[in-house]
Amino acid sequence: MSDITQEQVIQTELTAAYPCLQDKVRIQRARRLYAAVSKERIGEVFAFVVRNMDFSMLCAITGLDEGETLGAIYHLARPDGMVLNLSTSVPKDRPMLRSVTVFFPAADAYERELIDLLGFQVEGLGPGPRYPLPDNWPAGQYPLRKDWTAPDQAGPQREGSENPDV
Amino acid sequence: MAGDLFYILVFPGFLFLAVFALIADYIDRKLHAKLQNRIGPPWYQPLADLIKLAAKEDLIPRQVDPWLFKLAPVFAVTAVVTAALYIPIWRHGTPMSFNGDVIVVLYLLTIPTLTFFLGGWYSRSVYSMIGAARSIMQLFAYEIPLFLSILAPALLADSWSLGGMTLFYAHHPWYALFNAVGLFTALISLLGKLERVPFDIPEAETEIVAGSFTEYSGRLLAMFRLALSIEMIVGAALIAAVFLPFGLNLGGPAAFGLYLVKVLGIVAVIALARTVFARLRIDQMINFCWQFVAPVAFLQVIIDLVAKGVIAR
Amino acid sequence: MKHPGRMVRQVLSSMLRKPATVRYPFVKVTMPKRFRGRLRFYAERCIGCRLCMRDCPTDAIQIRKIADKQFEADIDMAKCIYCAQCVDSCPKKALESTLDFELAQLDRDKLRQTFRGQPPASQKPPEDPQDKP
Amino acid sequence: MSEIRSRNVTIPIGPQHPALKEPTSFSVTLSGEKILQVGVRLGYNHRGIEKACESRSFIQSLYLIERVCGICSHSHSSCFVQAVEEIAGLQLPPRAMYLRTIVAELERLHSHLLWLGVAGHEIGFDTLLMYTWRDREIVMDLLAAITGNRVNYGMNTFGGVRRDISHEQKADILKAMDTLEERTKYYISVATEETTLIQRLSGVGVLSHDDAIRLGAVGPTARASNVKRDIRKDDPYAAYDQVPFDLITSDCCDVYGRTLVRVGELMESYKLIRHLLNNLPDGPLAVKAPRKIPTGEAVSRYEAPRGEDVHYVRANGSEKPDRVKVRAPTLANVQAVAHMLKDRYLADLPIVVAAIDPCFSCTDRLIDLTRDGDGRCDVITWGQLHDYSMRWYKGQGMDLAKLNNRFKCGESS
Repeated sequence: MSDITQEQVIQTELTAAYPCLQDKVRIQRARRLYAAVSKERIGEVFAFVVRNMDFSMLCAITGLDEGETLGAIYHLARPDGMVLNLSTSVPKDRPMLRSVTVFFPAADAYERELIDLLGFQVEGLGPGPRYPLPDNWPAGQYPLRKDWTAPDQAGPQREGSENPDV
Repeated sequence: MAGDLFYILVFPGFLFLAVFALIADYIDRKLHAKLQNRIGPPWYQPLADLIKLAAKEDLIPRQVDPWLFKLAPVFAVTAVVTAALYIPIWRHGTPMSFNGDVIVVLYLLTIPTLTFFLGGWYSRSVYSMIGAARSIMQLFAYEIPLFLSILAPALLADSWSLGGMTLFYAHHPWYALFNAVGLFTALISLLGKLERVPFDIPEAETEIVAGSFTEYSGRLLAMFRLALSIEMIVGAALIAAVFLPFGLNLGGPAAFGLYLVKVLGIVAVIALARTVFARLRIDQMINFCWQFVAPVAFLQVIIDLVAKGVIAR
Repeated sequence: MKHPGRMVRQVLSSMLRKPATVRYPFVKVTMPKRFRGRLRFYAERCIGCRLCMRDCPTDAIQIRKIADKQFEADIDMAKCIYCAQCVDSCPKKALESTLDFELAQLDRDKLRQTFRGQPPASQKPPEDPQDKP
Repeated sequence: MSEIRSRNVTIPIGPQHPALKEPTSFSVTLSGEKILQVGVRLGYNHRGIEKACESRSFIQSLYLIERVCGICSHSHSSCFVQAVEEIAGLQLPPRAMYLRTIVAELERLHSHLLWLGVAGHEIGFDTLLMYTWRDREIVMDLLAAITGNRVNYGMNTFGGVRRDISHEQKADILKAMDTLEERTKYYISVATEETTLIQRLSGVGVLSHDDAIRLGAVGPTARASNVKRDIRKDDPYAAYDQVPFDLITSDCCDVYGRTLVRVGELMESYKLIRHLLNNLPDGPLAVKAPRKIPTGEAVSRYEAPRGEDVHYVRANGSEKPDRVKVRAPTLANVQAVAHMLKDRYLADLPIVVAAIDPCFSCTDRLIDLTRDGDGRCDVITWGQLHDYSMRWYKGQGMDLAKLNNRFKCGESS
């Protein structure tokens, strides 16, 4: 019994509850687990690990541009230091995620970041100010996508006094 | 006539007060810095600040009534300078003294706060409006204790003029000791009046930028600043005259020197107070004033009444 | 015990202490030995490997070949973030951090320095006569 | 109803406001002095660091990441370096681990002392600010002597650290720890005995234990609500699994508790630094790191002075990172602020906001690169401002143009 680590316990528990995760739960090092979940199952797996496995803290949500798809990684942590990274992929033409703010109100900021920077759509996210881009940011411009480059890096003009009535 | 003009405009009127206020301001700031283990400003800093502000553009917000906006600081300066004319400096009383001038001085010292309120309220800026509302709220908290603690010695002296009061205490110096409690409450109230830490709530910069003065700039702001500096020495001089009425018998330069020492001493106490306290919240300030300062000031009135009864017998 | 004015004794004792602040522009301060200030380039040591250019996070260094085995460096102090990675990257120690931190200029162009080869006797950077301590 | 509503005012605290040292925006709806509602708008400081990292090599990114935050620069750079080292499979020499931890704790010292001063300033107690910042200079000088700079230390490199601590420096640090410990004891006595201070801190910004967990608070904010959450204990990195120290918590759940936790942590840090210095192992400072980092991903957690810092790095085998994600502690705590401010006084806002030790430049990281649609901009340039002032003074009868020619500055765009 003693040679089974806590990480392996989590791995076993996850694959037992969700056979589809067989071979998809990876232990990278002590306290670091990675699991790739399909976009159909991510909701229930997320709810399961939060409710039944004591992953009581959402460290962050990372959005990724994976070429054809957009990826999201939920970094969940337990009080004993275990970190479970649940990743999922959604197609770029319909990048829909369900909001996790019902579990973690603080996820609000992370999800708005996904919306602003990568163009995700998050279902179930309440109204609120956008974050982190300015309100006049042009629609359809997602800076963290790989094919995005800044349109005009010159910035506001600095020289001269062509505006006499300031 | 020329003598009166000299009295009003030069000494001990506006010019003297302005210079003395700048010096007191410097001492306040330098002392504050020294107490905080800093070097502090050079001697000309208050003057330099004043000149800098006076040289700047006056910006008047578009929606405000420009007359009221401009007059508020003028009234503030006028009121404090007028108040100073009744405060004895080197002899008992002043040419302007009359019986009841202590009431006039107290009321004149209230006017700056009212101008802060008007200037702030009509600035049409949320910060100014909150600052203005706080100024008035605070006024109700410190004004009663201040009046009580200044009028109690007057009761004992049986005179409603500052000259009469100082004369009485000059003849009975030991009676001034009865008023020790009042000195304490008057100082606390003065801190409130001057909007100094711990009662700088109306201009708490971390909450409401500069309170009433948020929209003020240039000469108008300079005038408000000057009014506050003059109010500090006038308030200190009033307290000195009422509670520390010693040395006026000496007359002439000696009495004048003592006056400077007393006023600057009180300024030093104010500087110390703003060094060692944190700013209170408006509710805490009002509670403190009503639950502690006002009753203690009232106690002073009772002490003086009893003392008077004992003396009369 | 709770009481107001807990710091009175401390602040009064400060009256007798030397102030902690310094009158900076009038009284100069010196930086510790390891300080990463203005860069200095020794042209005669440079072999032109351009590792510094490659590692510089802000493209503040340009190394140019002017003749055979002779190089000059353009360093833009306005771009430099003083991380001194170039100093670490250089295999020949041709770059060095100095203790000079007073770099403010009204003119941005004055922050651009070109270091050319100098006779090894005087290892001083050329130009910028005004703001060396 | 409309009568009541019209009495409420909404005041903007920020983006530029004396209480905030960095731009962020709180729109506060007030009824008198009472706060009814707080809206938080972040993003004013977004500088695009995550995107910028993707076009830079790892070593260049390191210095960029270090500049995510001024105060916790070592935290961010360590967190990033750890992630990259995990991907590259680098084993750090023990001395490097210890040195990294020492700088981390020194950084915690100066950050907490800074906080104490800022907290004092927010409640109008500038004397506390002056004294704590004076003492903080001791730490700043130590850091400058060890690493070569007061902020943005540049201590870390992939596979180790760049600077060593000499024998004299060790003695200096130990001496400074004694001085600072004595000073901190004094601040503890001030914090627990000065009435005006306690009045402003106690019972303000209450965050209950359950709310702290629910809202995901981190760092001292969580620990002051008695949540035992500290990455140094939970998920030890660097040398933290080899040194003894206590987890400081408080059950006050308010700003006063947060103050006690921070000064308590200062005392722990002195202990930690002494232990680390006295047990400093010998050996090299760094192992050689490859330029190209092999394909892989890593999540790195780090207990910054303000709370948990999380970095996610993905490498694709090239010299440049594929994705860098930074989650600064303030982003986790800022949710709690709006909660803590409900039904409090306006006067409490600055200290409640300050009590999470916010760092908005950590939190946001992108600048507005585009101009407004029509290309117009309302930026007054230096030149325009200069011309305007010349005209204004001329209107006042003063011609400063001659005088000013000497100062006129050439501008490059």
